[in-house]
Amino acid sequence: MAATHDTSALAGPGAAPARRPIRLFRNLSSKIAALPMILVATVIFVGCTLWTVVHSFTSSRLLPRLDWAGLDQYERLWSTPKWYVSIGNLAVFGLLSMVFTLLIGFVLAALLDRKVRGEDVFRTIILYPFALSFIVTGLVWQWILNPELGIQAVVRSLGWTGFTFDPLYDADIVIYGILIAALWQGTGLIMCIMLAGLRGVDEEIWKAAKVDGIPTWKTYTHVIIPMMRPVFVTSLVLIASSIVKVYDLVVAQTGGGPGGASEVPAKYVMDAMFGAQNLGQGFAASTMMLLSVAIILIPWAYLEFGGKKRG
Amino acid sequence: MLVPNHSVRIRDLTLTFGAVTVLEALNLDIHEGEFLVLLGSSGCGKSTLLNCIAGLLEPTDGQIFIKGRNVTWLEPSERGIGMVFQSYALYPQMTVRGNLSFGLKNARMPQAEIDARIAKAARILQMESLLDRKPAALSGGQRQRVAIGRALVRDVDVFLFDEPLSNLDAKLRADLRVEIKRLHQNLDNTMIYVTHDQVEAMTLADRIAIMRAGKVLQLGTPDEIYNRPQNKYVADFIGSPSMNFLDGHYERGTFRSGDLSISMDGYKLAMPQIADRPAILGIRPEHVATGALVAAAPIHGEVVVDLVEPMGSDTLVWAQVAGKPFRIRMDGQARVAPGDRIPIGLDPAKASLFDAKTEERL
Amino acid sequence: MRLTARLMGASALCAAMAATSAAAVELEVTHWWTSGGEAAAVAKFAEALNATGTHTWVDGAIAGGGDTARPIMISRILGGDPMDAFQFNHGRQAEELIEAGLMLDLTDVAEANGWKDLVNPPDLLDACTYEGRIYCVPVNIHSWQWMWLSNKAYEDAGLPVPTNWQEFMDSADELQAAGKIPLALGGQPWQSAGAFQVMATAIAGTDAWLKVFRDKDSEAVMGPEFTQVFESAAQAREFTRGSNVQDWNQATNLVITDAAGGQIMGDWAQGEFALAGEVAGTDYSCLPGLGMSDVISTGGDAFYFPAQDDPEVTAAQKELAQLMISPEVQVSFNAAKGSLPVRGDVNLEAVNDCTRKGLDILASGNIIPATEQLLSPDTAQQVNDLMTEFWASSDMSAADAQQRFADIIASAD
Amino acid sequence: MADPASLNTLAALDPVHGRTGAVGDMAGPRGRRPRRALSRGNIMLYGILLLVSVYYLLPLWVMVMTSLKGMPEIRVGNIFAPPMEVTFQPWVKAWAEACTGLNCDGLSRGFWNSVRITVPSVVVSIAVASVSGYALARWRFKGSEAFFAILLIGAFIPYQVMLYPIVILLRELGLYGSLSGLVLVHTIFGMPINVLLFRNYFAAMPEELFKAARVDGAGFWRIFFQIMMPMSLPIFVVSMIIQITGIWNDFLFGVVFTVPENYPMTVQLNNIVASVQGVKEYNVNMAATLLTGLVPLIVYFASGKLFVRGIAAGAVKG
Repeated sequence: MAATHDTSALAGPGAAPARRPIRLFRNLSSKIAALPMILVATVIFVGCTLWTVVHSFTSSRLLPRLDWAGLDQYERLWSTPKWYVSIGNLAVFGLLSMVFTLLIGFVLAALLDRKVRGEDVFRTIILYPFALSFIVTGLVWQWILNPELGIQAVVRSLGWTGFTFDPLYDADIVIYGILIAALWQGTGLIMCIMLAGLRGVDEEIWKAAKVDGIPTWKTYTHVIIPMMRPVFVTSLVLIASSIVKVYDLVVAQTGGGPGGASEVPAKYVMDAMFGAQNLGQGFAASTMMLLSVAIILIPWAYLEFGGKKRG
Repeated sequence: MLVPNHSVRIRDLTLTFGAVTVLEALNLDIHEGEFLVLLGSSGCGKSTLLNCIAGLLEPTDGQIFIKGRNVTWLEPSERGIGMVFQSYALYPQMTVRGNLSFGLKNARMPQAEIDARIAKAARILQMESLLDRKPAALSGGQRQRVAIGRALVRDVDVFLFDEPLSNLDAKLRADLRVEIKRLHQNLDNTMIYVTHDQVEAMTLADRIAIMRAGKVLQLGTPDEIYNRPQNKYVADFIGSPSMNFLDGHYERGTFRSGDLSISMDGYKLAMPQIADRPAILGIRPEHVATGALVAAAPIHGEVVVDLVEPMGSDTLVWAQVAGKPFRIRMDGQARVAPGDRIPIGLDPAKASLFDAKTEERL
Repeated sequence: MRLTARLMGASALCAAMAATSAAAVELEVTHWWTSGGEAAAVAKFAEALNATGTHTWVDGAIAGGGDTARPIMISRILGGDPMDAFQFNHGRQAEELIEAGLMLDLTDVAEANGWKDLVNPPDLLDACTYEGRIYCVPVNIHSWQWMWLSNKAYEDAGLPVPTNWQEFMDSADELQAAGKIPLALGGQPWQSAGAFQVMATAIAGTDAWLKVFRDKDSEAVMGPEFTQVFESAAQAREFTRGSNVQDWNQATNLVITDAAGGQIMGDWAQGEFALAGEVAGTDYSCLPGLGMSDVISTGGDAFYFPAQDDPEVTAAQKELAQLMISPEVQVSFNAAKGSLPVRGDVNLEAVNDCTRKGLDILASGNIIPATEQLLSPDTAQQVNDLMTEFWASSDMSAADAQQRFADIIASAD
Repeated sequence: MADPASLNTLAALDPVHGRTGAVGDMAGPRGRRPRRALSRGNIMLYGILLLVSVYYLLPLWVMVMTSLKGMPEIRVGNIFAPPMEVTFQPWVKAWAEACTGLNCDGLSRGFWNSVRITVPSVVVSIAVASVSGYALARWRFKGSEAFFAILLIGAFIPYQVMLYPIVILLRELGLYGSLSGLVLVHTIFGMPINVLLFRNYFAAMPEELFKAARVDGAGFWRIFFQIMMPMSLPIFVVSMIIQITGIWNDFLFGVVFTVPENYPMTVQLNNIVASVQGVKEYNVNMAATLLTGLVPLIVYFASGKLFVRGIAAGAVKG
């Protein structure tokens, strides 16, 4: 067992590589296969983001041009009342839609997980709105919530003449009118994910909890939900990404009204870019949006993907 | 200067994940036709080492030779190895035949040759009737047999086993263990076998490498490992019930612990001359002489029984020596009760003495 | 066709197709004229082009107005695969496209056909002119300064049809009590802004209006004339409650169906009345300048023609441009659209009451430029935002709105 | 389907199970015991589910009912009432007659365009995303996770913001205005979510299977096609559904990256819905909406349980 450290001598002539292969070419198939993803991540997402950020410091109007304007667009942005309304709405809408989507999604999943007869039917009913676009969703709910046509009119025609329910035409509650539609469209998918998560919970856990005499609701809050962390993370990413991008729904449902009360940042960006033909302003607003997303996401992404390197 | 009788050589193998060192400059030589067991508790790096040999993990540093060939950067399939996994890892969508032929087809072997090899492997493993079933239709034992067959058909130089029996129940495990041993006897291939089960290790191995924290603590035959453990960890790890340890002092041929003093005459020191120092004396429960055998032992004493664990084939007796619990393995038919005073005998030649600080064998 | 041809990846095929079509060119025209009257008007262009027998009109209608259509148009132009013609408000919107050399220079067509002499008022052509070259063809004159009233609604309430803004406001309470919405107003921001600036011309007068919108004089905004405009608007907004519609023509439809008393809307609204078979004077009344001042603005729509490589396409584009401004097409198009022709030399015997009033004012030269010629889209958007907020909610006082408007005008470029 | 009257039998048929029953049931003795047929918990459970179903079905109900009514009835009646006189005219009109600008052939002209756009876009985007997810899950290389993190953050960018840079990029690549350009755009924007799903799915598959295949001499592609793919039907179904829904419903890219004769159905839908000709023809709008949504809806209903199974593996583990 006298270890000869004469390793080069051990390798016979013509034997396979004794030298470490060049780093770049190792795992080559994988790198080639991932090339589209790498290009999308770098060229499209990073590249286009940089492009946007750069142009936010210009006075680009109809066409993107590099006419430097310093921080003008940002000063303008932060002195525009509509922008404040937009971010205020996004905060309220975002928080409520996150809380309610998770809550409703989870509760519905928990209900369906209780060995419900006709689960397939219920699940399909809850999920189908996801197949419809935001534009369609906005349109239908605009109609149902229209005081002259929808719920208010029907309730009034039943005799409750004093009944008022016109969220889309009341500036104070319009954002809730949009929330109703957003929840209708989005909870199905989250419910499905939650249901899948619940199905992944070991039956033994339930038995153990039952043996220990823990009430059902407490089992959910103290045992099941903590176990479903990855499910909640995935759900949150999905919900949050659609909240930040919410635009079509608002346009279809209220067009930002009444009186600009349901403006959202994505709509501010579109209005600035294509309505006001002030691309620079739109890019400044979207840079602010990206910045806040990055501030929230990068620490998370670091924790989620940076920490564990085990392959 | 090829060294033909070395099947697998590992030189300074190091593997780190970020700041964590999983394998540390590890050296290991495995003989041609040898059955080597990598033994250790979970996280000791034994599976990692096996994966490195298989080429499934790339080492940070160091080299691996199989049959004299530097395979450090070769693909797993180019190394002449076959591997059997704990979870069987059978391809669920393929039949048994499909599973067996997958690797051969990848190597572009002619169909006739594939058929012949499958037939041979099926005969050896007695699974001719299973060839057209899907894995889902097989029992755990049958699945593992297919998994072994998959390595077998490829006619490899080295078999790698990664805890292949851990998912099976006790009875099946014992059966399959014998089968693997028989397989090794018949095939005479080099086999490297990872397990945390010392019974598997002792029964199967030509040599055992005990690993801990990415290092090989001791490499030796089961007999060496059992009788002359290189350090306290190995001594403690091997043997069930585990070895008794007495803390004390070694002074000029005598071990003292409290008012106990044991003359170490007959103990073969690892080094001829050692200085006095704090030491630990290890005595296996089965090496404590009781009953009629006491008289033959060089050292005699008497203990009071605390607790008795009858196990059928033998009886484990708990007592106190030098103020610490002390296990004694007696014959299954021995009739003792707590409170009994029983005579015991010790043989220093069968004991192990360790440095208290380094815990290395003295 | 174009897409499928590329799909096959056979450039030879493309060439072959171009060869067989020879002078016949398919002209793709993008516009956002999809409402009833508008679509009928566009059809006149298409018919005229198809009637040439060589070229074909490929219709690229994108509903949803300029905000929806504009990114599509700009993308196509930026992407180097532009449509052959597209609708744009002329004025300051297209300047950058011209500067970037993306637009077809129509000067030779314009000179050959004497556009300069026949376009009336001339500032319509000026708006198409950039550094002495002509880049677009104006197709119609639209004026904002109109109020449309439902005769039947007032009849139902037992009220006389108002003849000016003051009378309208005075009788609005009673009309409301009779269950009618006095003033129909859609939710789209530009409608609020439009109604406001129409009120400004009528109430504050042309001079004050020009000071604000043309000269960007923020002190004029704070002057007594505009104070009056804001106060009147604050009153008027209370009379819009109940018109829960978004689109302008839905609001017009409230007047057509006699659910609302009136609507401040440009002359394009007349196309909707016509489509509904209503007759000016008997079914509905119109008040140019809100009946207070006989002034109308002369905005309008224009078509631009992106520069193309293929000389045959360019020739066809120029042919279409000339066609659009030709007398016959001008008459048929504007009759359907409810707007006025851009040339003074066409015979308009057949026009109705309201159009006649407009023509008379136009002839008298009592005209002001359209706001889109004066304000950049950016400023216009800010005004829209302010006005929609102001009109929608009683929370914002007239004075607050006035102050914010002054700020916008002060910073306008 | 599950009306209250039938709950009785349903509950009786339900196998006794440890996880059923309401809070009160939990204190009961272990093991099997007969369950009350109509327990308080069950009434509540099905009551809530039925109520929830009403909320989710209401818009569909309104859409279907309205699409079957004539305009006079819509003007007077309430939107929730079933039609007094069923007419399929709105459907006919939406499909074949509705005008947008000069073209009065309804949605029909866009349908095949949508198919022609959706099929290659779905195929290519799933192919790319699945391979990328597989590389990320099983063949990590230095920086692969960083690229993935960027991709995920990209999911938060409103894509209208990226419209012009992408237009410019495609122009430089010479792909602008071609179907391949549009396919590329759909592939790009479908990437974050689909790569996430595939990555999680492949990561959750037994690692030893992958190792065994490598020992058997299979490389990157062979393992993907012969080992991974046959085991991945559920996640392919999920990804397919998400992509079909997204691409079929897309308006912006469909209109920006094509020419009129290739406009997808959503452009016609937008034109029918957003261009009001005096009175809004709600019945035609609803019929058009339903017709446009039909393809994704059918895919949903057809995929059924596979969706949940796929989601379970793609989103839950990770």
